[in-house]
Amino acid sequence: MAGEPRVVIGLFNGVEKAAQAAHALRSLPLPEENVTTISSVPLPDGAVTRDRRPIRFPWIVVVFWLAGALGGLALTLVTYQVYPMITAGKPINTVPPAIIVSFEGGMFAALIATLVFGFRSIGLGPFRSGRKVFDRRIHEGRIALCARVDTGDQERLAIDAMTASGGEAVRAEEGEL
Amino acid sequence: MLNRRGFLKIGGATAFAALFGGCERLPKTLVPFVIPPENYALGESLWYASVCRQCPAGCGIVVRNSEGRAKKIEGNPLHPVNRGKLCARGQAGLQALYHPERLGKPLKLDGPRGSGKFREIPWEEALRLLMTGLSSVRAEAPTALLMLTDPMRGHRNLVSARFMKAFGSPHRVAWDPFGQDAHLSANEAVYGVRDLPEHDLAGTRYLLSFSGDFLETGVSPVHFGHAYGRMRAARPTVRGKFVHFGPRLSMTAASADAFLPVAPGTEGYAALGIAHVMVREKLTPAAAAAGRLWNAGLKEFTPEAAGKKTGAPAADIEAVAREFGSNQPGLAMAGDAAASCTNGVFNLSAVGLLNLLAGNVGKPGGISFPDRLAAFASFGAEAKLLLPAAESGYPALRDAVERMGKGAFRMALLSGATNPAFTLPPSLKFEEALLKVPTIVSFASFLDETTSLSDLVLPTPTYLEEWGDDIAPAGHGGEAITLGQPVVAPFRDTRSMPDVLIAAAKELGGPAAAALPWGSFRECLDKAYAGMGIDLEESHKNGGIFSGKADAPRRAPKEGSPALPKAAEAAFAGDPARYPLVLHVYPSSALSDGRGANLPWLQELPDPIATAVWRNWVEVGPKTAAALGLSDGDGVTVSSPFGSLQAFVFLHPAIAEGVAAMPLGQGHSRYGKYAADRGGNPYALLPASVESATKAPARHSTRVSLVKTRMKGALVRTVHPEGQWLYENIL
Amino acid sequence: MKRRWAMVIDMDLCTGCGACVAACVAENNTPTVGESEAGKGRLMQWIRVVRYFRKEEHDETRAIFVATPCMHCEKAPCEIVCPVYATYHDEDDHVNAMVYNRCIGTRYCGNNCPYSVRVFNWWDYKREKPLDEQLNPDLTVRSRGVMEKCSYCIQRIRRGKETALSEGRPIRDGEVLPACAQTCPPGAIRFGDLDDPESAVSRMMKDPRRFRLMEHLGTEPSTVYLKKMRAPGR
Amino acid sequence: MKGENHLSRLDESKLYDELSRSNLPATKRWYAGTGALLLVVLASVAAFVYMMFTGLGVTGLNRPVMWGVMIILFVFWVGLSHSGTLISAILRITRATWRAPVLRGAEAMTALALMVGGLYPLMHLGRNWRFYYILPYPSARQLWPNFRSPLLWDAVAITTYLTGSLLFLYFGMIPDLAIARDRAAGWRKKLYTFLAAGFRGTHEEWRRYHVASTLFAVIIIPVAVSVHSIVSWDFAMAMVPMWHSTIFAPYFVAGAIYSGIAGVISVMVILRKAFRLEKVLTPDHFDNLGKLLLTFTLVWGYFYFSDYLTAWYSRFPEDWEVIRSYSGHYLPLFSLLVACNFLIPFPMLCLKRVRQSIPAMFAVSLVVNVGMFTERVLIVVPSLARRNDPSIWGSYFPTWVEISFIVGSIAMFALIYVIFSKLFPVVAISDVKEQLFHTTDRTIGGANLSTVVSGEGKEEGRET
Repeated sequence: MAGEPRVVIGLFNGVEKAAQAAHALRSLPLPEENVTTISSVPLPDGAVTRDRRPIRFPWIVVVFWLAGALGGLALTLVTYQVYPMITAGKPINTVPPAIIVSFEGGMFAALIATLVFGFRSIGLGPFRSGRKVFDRRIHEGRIALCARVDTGDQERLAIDAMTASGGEAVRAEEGEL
Repeated sequence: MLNRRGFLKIGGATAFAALFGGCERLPKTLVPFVIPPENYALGESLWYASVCRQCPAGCGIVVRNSEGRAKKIEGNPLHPVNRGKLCARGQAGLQALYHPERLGKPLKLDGPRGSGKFREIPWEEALRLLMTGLSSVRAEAPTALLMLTDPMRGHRNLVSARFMKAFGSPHRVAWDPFGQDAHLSANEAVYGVRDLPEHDLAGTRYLLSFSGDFLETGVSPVHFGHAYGRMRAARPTVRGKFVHFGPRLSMTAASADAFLPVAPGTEGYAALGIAHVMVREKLTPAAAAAGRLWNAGLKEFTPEAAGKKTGAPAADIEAVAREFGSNQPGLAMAGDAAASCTNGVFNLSAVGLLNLLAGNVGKPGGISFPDRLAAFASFGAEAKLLLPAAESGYPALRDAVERMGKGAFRMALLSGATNPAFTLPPSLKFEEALLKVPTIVSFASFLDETTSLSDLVLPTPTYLEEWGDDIAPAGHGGEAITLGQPVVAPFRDTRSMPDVLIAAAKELGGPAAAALPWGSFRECLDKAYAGMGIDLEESHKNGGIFSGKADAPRRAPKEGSPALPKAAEAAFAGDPARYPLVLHVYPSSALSDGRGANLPWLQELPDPIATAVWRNWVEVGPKTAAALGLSDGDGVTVSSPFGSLQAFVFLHPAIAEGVAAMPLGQGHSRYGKYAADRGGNPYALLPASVESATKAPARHSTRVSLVKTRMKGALVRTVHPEGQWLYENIL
Repeated sequence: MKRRWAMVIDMDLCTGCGACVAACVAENNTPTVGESEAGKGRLMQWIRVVRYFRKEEHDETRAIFVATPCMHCEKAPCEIVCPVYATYHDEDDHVNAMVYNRCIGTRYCGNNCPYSVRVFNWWDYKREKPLDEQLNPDLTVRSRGVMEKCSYCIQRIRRGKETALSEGRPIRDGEVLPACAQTCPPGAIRFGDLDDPESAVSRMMKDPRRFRLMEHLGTEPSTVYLKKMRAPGR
Repeated sequence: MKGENHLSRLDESKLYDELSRSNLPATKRWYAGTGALLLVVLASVAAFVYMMFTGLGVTGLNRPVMWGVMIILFVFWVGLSHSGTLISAILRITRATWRAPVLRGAEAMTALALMVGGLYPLMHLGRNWRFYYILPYPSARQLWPNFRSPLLWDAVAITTYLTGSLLFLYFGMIPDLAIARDRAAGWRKKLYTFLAAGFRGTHEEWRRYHVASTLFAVIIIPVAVSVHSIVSWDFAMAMVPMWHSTIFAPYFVAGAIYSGIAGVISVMVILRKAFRLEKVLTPDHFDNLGKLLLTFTLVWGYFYFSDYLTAWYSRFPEDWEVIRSYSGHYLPLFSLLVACNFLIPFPMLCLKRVRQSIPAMFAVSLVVNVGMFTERVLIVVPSLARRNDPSIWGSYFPTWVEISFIVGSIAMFALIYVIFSKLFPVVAISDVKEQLFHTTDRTIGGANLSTVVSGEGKEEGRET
């Protein structure tokens, strides 16, 4: 089945059942990064699935924080050279105000960066790509277990494993994790 | 794929960016608008020299005229009286020129007599009314014409005098609430010269002032202010000492090295106390004359007696006398508060005696009597008219009021800023008497209490729009004639009083036309000064004819024989039980006798001592206030046997006990928006009593009582009552 | 051509007459505010003659007059706090210049001035016709919402500079005077260039009586005072 | 069932309905309330426009006291906004177990109070139609802002803090928006879909979401502290007596948190009453908030006393005059301050009975905020009224225009809070769920307790 990626999704009533199903899927064997859960409550890492991918966007936020700080410093110190003011020899570009403004600038850039790169790393808003699989019933307290399958028989094996572990409404859909 | 529209959009954007970014020259420096760039030329303006008539001091001024509008008044540097300086009232002359309530057209009464309701009429009709009045009076009874003005001098006075003489009426009254009658008669008694002296303040080493507020009002505030500055700092090694005796710490007293509070009317005793010590310590050059004086009664006026009488500590009187005696040339001056008591002449003679004893008459740094008449010999008999008349004209005015009461006058010509309806004591009933005169004509620029009683008002230009000349009463030691000229084109359709009189005389014909043979007042001036052999154009440019050399101080005839003045007690109306405090009224430094009350700048000028604006107040000492249960800022009713008013209390820390002081000038009822309801009028509290010898008005002659009353609002003061004691905080 | 303008006020000569206040109001288009506004503490006069009382020996109360124009401090506390550079130190005149059309009225400079010499246009003060004929064309009439203060009569300084420039000579001492110094009857207010050693102001600077208001605050005012003296003896 | 987490006991959708009762369609009563608030706000806006066109003379400001109610309101509302971020950020980072229901209300209060507070520096300008002179853009007018002036630090700090608190609020709401998106219909669904930006709740999303929100919390705390120190530096930089002191920055931050906590308590009480959240906002929460308030009563009292002590002891003439005016002209205000900020709250908050009772806590929080408003008045007005030059001392009393600003600011805050609570859930539902998910019952001996799971999962979990 080339072309559209397919995902098997099943609803489980408790964390324990979901954990057994995940264990079963892993022993198919399905690679760990193909299995994930959708829940209305953040599950501790390793309770059902484990997220191996490293989270790097905080470092980008630090870079932006630095850029913001330099921007603030430039705003206070550099502009006076470009845009000279006559102040009878009085010092205009004094350092402490520059520190304050650069601190605020840095923080401003960090906040914006956190939002943007937070969205990027979660894959929200403008960074959302492709049709994501979802089931509205997670809001009634159920946990949805999803597994991306490549071949048809992997799909059948996954469906059987999930129904065996007590999954409800187990089905395969087109979309991504 | 880029379609045509997309290409055009992008192309346009980049072009605009290039335009915006590239070619704008980077601003080298930011030039603020306060200092416009070099090539922005300031407008040129012309400066015209003239004379200031805001008060009788007669300082020379130069007025900046930019695009035909007067912008700034400054002192005329060439003028000997004020040497380029000018007081606050002089600066405020501009507001009189451009005052919203200035009269633009002649006004005819349009309501019951004395109601002050007028309607505007053209000049022809006004002059016709004037002429019918004048000619009918001239025909039936020429002596039934009264001219009541403020003291005039120079050719303005000459024209009025000739008009009245030619008309045939002797009744020409000049009223000045702050006349110098007591000074004149005292000088005559002590020095033998009936004239105002020249005080060489700048040259003296020790100045004794008895209630003389010469720095704020008095004869010539700017001249004395400038001289005071030179007395203190002009001589490198000498700093003149200044001791002030007076009922309250006035602005002048604040500049003194020592202020000794004395009860009002007892300045004479303090002076005699000092004279006693000087004679006893043999500090007087003329020992023989001093001996005669000692036996003639000076020995009773010991400092202790003077101390008991005045309230000043005897030791201080003794110390001051010793210092005055040993620091010659000294100078003793007395002011209005000493002169306007019932024993005014005694006070001033006692002060004059000090100068005689110290031997400073006719010496630099002392007192001298210039021969003012000498400069005007060429004007012959009428030279006297040109000189400043120092009398208050009170006796003549009282007599005129009686005559008016009896209906002796058929027509009255009123003019001048002294506003008798406001400044006369109510018991004279001036308003009732005036309204008995059938036709009243006023020459005025503003409607004030007196002008609003008239039937016909002829608007006159302010002093900045008319020709004129003036001789200052003090400060030039010799012949200095100030020439006034219009600094702007006349701002309203007005005619000056001399011009009207000249035109009226021509129409009356006969002796009147002969007396005033000129086409206009300017022609009269040009003819008068043409004969003086000077370039009139140049003089007008300089602002006057200044001989440049003040003649040497002249000796006085009676120097040799100092006589002890007859001691007299100041009398105060009202029994002390009901009216515990003595009332001391003084001209306020901004509004003087009340003429400045309609100028906003002067109303908003904080008073030097009370720092109050826009309202008057009553000053009481801390002990007296405590006794009466008053605190700072309370509202009180000030009542004397003759009237009462409401005012706020100003707790004055340095005022003689048992004295309530009030500034004059506020309390107008019909003087325009800026002067209306600014507090009560202290003139209304005063009795009609007179100074015993000269019959001049005795303002310090009544007692008052203060009763706490609830009043709306508060006295607005620019210095915080609690903060005024914390001078150290700003050091 | 650099100048450092300074003003010396000799408190021994100052009689407190207020002529300087009237002259300043006439020269600088200062509005009059009326009694109720003055009662609220909103007088607009740029120079104020403050009368302090002081108890001295012989428990005599003396009055001291302190004419307080703008001090034109070298290290002006009002310059650093203005967010829009509406007030700044002028380069060639060393006066604290006030640019009215930049001011947005935060009034921080007014708060930061220890001498409280800055006044604020709380209203659009209208001058009743024809009083507005008297307005001085050399400087602006300020609208509401703008701070203003004594500018050492900067327009007179400019006029003096221009005449000196056109006649090709340096400015003579005493030729350029603000309105208050020009009209002060006892000559208590002196004005001149500190850089010119022979000027009267430089000489008076060396007078032992010299002191500055609130010198401990370190603002280095250019307006200097000479102490009021007291003659010996009684 | 031992070991069962509390969340599984509840029906989650019923829990959602209960907690998002504020999002129900607007009733007539709601429109009436909002209309009334809108009227009051419009009245104060009208007063402002009147002031703008006639000039600042309509206020009570005068020469010595050039700053008045508008600056006091600015400091008050920015102070009130501080606690929101600080409480929610600190509680989030320190994982306080009782934080969940308080978070959203506090964060919302931050952003909205800041919006109200941020208006006043612009309103108090003499020529507010020229406020853009402050912005650093190259213009033909050859203007450039002077960055040495604390007012510009204000401008920069408040923009940063406003964006920060809005983002923090928005980011915290994303999971709730996701739930709301799936349950709402019509225009709300379109709104929430757009705002939730596709959040589903996969395990990766939750982990990254958790990292990002912690990062936000970490960044917003220094920003909050910096904003109120900069607000204090508006005063501390001036040479005004009793302003120019080094303790102003921490003192203002302490005061801000103090007034903010009181604000949070008041808002929480109102929300609890309005949306019947008794089950979620239990007296225990108010007990904890009360303890927090008690600590900050002491912190504030400590800072105030040390500021007063140094000035009183040194007897520096200028400062001494201001202190003297506290016991003189400003005695009523000063006694109100001491009473409302210390004498009333301190003893009352020590009693558990008071901290547990909701009406008492509401009363204490209002008293504290009145006290803090008076404290700002006592910082701004006496120092300006009793300046260095004693001759120019004056006094200040607000006029009707300024009173309308005070009332207007409260109405404005209430209005935007009401609108916010109508649009978005005022209780952080996903946080509450997470909280319930982490709490299980446990019996230790005879005691039956509820415990909360903490920390990340260990690596070697048992393989079921």
